[in-house]
Amino acid sequence: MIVAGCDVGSLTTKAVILDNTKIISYALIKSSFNPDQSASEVMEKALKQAGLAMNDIRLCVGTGYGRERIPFVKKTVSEIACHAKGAYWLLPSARTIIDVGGQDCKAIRLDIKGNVIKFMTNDKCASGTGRFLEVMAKLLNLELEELGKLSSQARNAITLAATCTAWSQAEVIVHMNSNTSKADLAAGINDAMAARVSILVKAVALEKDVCMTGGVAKNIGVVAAMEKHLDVPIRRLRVDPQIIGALGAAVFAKEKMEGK
Amino acid sequence: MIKEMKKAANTLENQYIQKWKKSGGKVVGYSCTFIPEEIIHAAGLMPFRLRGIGTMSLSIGDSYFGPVICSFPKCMLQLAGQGTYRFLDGAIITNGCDSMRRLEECWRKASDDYPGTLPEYYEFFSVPHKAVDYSIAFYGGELRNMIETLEKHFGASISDEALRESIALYNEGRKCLQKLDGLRYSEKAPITGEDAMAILIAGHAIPREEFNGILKGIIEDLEKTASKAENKKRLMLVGSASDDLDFIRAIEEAGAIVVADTICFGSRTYSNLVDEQAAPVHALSSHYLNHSICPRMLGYYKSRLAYIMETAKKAKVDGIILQNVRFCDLHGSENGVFERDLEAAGIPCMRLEREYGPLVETGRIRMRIDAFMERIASAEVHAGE
Amino acid sequence: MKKETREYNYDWMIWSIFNAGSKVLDGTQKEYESLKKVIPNFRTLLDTVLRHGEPGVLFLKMLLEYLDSLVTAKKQGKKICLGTFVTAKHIFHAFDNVVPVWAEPMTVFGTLALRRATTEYMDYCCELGFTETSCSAQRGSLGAYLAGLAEMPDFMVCGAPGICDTNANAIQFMSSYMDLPLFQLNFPAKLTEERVMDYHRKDLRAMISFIEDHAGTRINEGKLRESLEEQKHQDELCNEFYDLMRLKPCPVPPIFQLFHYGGRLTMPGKKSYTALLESMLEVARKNAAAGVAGTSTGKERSRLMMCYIEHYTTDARFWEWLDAQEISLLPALIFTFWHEGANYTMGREDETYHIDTSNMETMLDSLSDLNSRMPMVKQLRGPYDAPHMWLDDLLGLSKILKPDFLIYVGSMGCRNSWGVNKLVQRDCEREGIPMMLLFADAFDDRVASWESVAEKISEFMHVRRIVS
Amino acid sequence: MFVAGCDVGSLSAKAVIMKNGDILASHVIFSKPEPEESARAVMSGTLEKAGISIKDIAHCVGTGYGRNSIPFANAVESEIICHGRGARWLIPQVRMVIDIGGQDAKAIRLDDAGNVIRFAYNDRCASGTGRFLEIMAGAMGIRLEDMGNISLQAKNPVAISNQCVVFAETEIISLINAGKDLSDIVSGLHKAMAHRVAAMAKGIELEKAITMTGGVAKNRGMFSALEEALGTKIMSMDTDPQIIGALGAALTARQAVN
Repeated sequence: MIVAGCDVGSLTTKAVILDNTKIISYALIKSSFNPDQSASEVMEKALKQAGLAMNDIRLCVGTGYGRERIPFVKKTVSEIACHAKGAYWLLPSARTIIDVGGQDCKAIRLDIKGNVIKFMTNDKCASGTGRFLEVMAKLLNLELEELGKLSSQARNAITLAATCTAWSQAEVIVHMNSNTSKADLAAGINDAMAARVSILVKAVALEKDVCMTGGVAKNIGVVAAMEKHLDVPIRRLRVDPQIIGALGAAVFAKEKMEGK
Repeated sequence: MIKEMKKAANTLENQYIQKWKKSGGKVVGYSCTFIPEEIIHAAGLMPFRLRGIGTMSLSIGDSYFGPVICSFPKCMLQLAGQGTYRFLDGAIITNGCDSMRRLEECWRKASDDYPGTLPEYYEFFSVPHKAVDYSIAFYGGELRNMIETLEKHFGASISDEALRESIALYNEGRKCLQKLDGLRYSEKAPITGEDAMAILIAGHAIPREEFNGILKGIIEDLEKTASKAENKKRLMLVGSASDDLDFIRAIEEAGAIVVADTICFGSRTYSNLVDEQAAPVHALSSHYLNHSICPRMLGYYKSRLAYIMETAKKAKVDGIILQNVRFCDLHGSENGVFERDLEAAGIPCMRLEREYGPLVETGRIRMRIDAFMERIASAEVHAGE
Repeated sequence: MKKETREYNYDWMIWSIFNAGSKVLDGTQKEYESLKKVIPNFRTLLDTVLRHGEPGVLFLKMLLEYLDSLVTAKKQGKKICLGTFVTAKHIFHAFDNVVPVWAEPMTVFGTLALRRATTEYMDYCCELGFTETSCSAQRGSLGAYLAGLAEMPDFMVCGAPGICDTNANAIQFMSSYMDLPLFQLNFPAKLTEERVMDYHRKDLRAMISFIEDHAGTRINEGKLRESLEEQKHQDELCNEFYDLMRLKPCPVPPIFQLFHYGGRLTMPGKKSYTALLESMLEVARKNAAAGVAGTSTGKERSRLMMCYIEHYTTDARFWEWLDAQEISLLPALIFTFWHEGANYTMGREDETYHIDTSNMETMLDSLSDLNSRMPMVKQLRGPYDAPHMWLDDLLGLSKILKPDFLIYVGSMGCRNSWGVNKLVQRDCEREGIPMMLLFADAFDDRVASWESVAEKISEFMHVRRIVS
Repeated sequence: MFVAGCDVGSLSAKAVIMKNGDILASHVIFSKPEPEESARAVMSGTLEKAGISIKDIAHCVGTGYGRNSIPFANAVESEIICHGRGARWLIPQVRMVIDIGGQDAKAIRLDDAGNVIRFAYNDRCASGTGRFLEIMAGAMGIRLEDMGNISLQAKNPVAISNQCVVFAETEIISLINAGKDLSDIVSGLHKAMAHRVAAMAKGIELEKAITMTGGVAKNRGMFSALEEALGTKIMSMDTDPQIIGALGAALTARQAVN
């Protein structure tokens, strides 16, 4: 039985096509200003890869900020539930899921059945979001991945508050002017990021296993720093962490069809 | 009639105030629930609870207040500076909290730059943070000063008799509001949280005689109204001052109904009655200090927790939203402990920090509320298994 | 909180630093050098403090005495009472079996001594649901208590209600979270009114019976008298200290301000604090006689007065920087205690306290007056421009000590000062005193690093032509 | 005799060369990753326009965030002073300068002698900086320099309450999703930002004669939004407002040699 999930976020849109227990294809595109269009586009892409047509999809569940505007879905579920579902489907031992996307940041606690029993999201400002790292990487003239890798070479990491992105930016510039090494800057940035996210995670009373979803999960510097702050290993997922929301939506679709 | 209330709640200088002013009545604004409306009323004045709705920018608010201040008083200052509060004949500011207490200076100073925006009668009164015999006596002294200044400025005389009558009138209103709560708590709650909140807010913005009348009518209608709670999740609202109807609508649009609250514009003001036998000033002083569930009263966590638990039980709520306006540490951090203890008691909670003022963050808040509803739902499914 | 952080008891960690440092007086420089190898992290702080010779050592010894009593309290079967810095300490010193610990000074010690300051403890508070927007002055040490990484208090008192919500709220959070008994001293918005003073006095007596109930002992009149008599003497010493600071150049080294109120807020009425005061006065008198400033070079390029608190950055770099810049530091608002005879109280005698030790009642009344004039308690209780309040004191102090400029620094949690500091600035500027608002956190370098703070101060001094 | 000023900011770098009291040439480039690169690039661009070589420059003063990494600067001066000095040289009667740069916004008050008597930065948050507009332009897929004209077509500007750069971005995306008119959104952005900046300026008390410097001053929508928020006219200058910092630096250089 073939089902799909579509996650229309504010920055990226993703789709996953699922055949029972197998991900047959997935796609990720930058969101356009028109959610229905982004959704259709990403879906086509995923269908093309799988060599399928829309009517092969038994059910498609939508999630993300634009979920209400997706033309081809009959059911929508919140991102929080979807990230939980997707991660749990990949890693049934997962009890705490940390999702750090471009625009916000969630810590989710699951029970043994994979139901959400608690969650926290960043209400304040952009503190602890992917955007924070993007801006910093741009400032240091680094790729996001490099920013992550550099951490390990730090000798004397700077301390930074990952609160206001632009405010921190001014801070980093001061350090740049005093010729602090890029590694020390990067380490400080990643650690500040990890510290902020950890507060959210601890607030939901973290439980093993812990895994991370969303783009920032690709930044090894942050992941390593998180492991230090949380004092637990963070389990890697076997698929692109950015599509977990869409995957979760697809799993919801599957369960719906199976009458769960 | 609820429509009327909504209109009154959504406009600062509402139709009732205009009528009151036309008939030569005077209006005195006050900043927080610790000011006994009874005293202002006994002087023949109309008490009006200061608010910050409809603020489109903080260009004035931010030029006097610092950056780390709650946006509620900032919005009030913005409106004051804009002249929106010119209809006030007086204003009383208290040290309800530190953001609010500084509104006193900021408004006063802003009026140097925006002439004519400060009411002629403008006073600051400090409210104790504890309820013991000597603090109640002290607050009684503050209230006597308030009476004196009001009498002096408005040429009124506030006799004990007048105070007794006002107390009786406000108690009558409190009884009605308690009745309204009873209806909201019932299985077949006949009124949405948004409408109920509109009524509560209007209560601070309409002459009390008139309000009591309207309220009685509304309650009669509601007793005949069909349930508005059909297959909706029943939620309770706890935390910072909120007179923001859009916020409650956002919650209810997600398939919930708000059936109870402990917030400042809500049930905080009428959960108990003022003693009508005791000496009026003392009765007021002890009522307002003893029966507040505001965290600015320090060291009363347990009784506040008990009150929430009891209300949650009465109202049969499925979950509680613990919200606070950013920089409101008093509510924000108490919500942290509430969450721990309420979850332990098996009540699902969601903490939410937000800005006061025009609610454009609907998307963000909606996402959380949806997830919270899903959580409650799945929890119930499993309780069923 | 990282694993390694969880391995240390906060109080003991601070204790070991001061313990190591204070041994120097008894040893040789060589011993000190070898000793520093054992405690590499704190080298800079110790050098900074000990560079000032005897006063530095006495400062450490005094704090060590304070910390000793804290870390040994439980062993001796004593009760620990956690409170806020603005509460009169003499009361607690007058109990045989109560050891007081003060949230803010404990935070300051950590901020000055630890490489990453107390940031992890601060964040730990937020993990438990305490708002990150609340004051870092309490969050620092509170984190250690909430994590069970310090000598745990048996009960709490809070002296901030009516003065500072965020401070009071921190103590309330801890008492709610850990279910500890709490007593609050509450302050109305006025100072000298009879009914206000009466309220203070009733409140203070209620606090004492609260302590007696939880300590199981009565307050010791002899000890109280002793401590107040000593306080009288210390106040006289302070009066001379203030007079010396009027001189241009100011003969008092910048960091002496920290020594002075550090002692006044932790060990008032104790001999070790008297010794520190005398030793500081010795230095100041010498400088005054020689007509040189208290800075290392003996020069004074300008005079700075902090109009709220000072900046507690790691390794005490704030005072070091001032010294290097040849900037004399004048007492901050936090620095005025309003004992009779102090030069800044002239013509304002009704705002001072007088110590009368003739009997228990007079002592308690004196204590009540003293306590209601503590830093912040006096100035921040009412509208900033009302009599006896923030602006009054700031301008009064400025008139006497003649600062070239003022700096406000506080914490991101300080609603009460951020609510009006733009107005204070406006009024001071109108009086012709340049004042800068520092957007930084005195206890949390992450908000603005010391480097950028220093840069901002230099820019201000340059642009406003405070130094050519 | 030639003097130069070089202003290396976080978004753009500018340089001005003066010849006995007149602006000979000026140049603006987008900042390069390394401030030093930016400085060299912008200066060589300016020298080219002026038709002279670096050796001909008697004195060069650097300013801006990257001022300490300008290899050829003989001295550095604070941005505050440079913007004040530059603006006053162009408009002698000016008493208040509002500079909106990439990294921060500043309000500067001058006395009759042109000395800075008060100044303030935007606190806490990036809203009210050039970076804010840059990111928003990115979110809307339009060019920073087009924002001004777009906003002028607004019919009913939307209210944008969020002061956090990143959240405002989300807010804008949802506004676009909701089918709001682009010009209304942009103009709403300008209003929001203008109010932040106005609050900062009012914080140090407004002067009568106000002018605006920095790249954002070229944004006509922002310019009029700020006038509205301040409730007073802003004097516009015939010289490119983006180079005023560099101009002030050049004037400082001139003082140094005279």
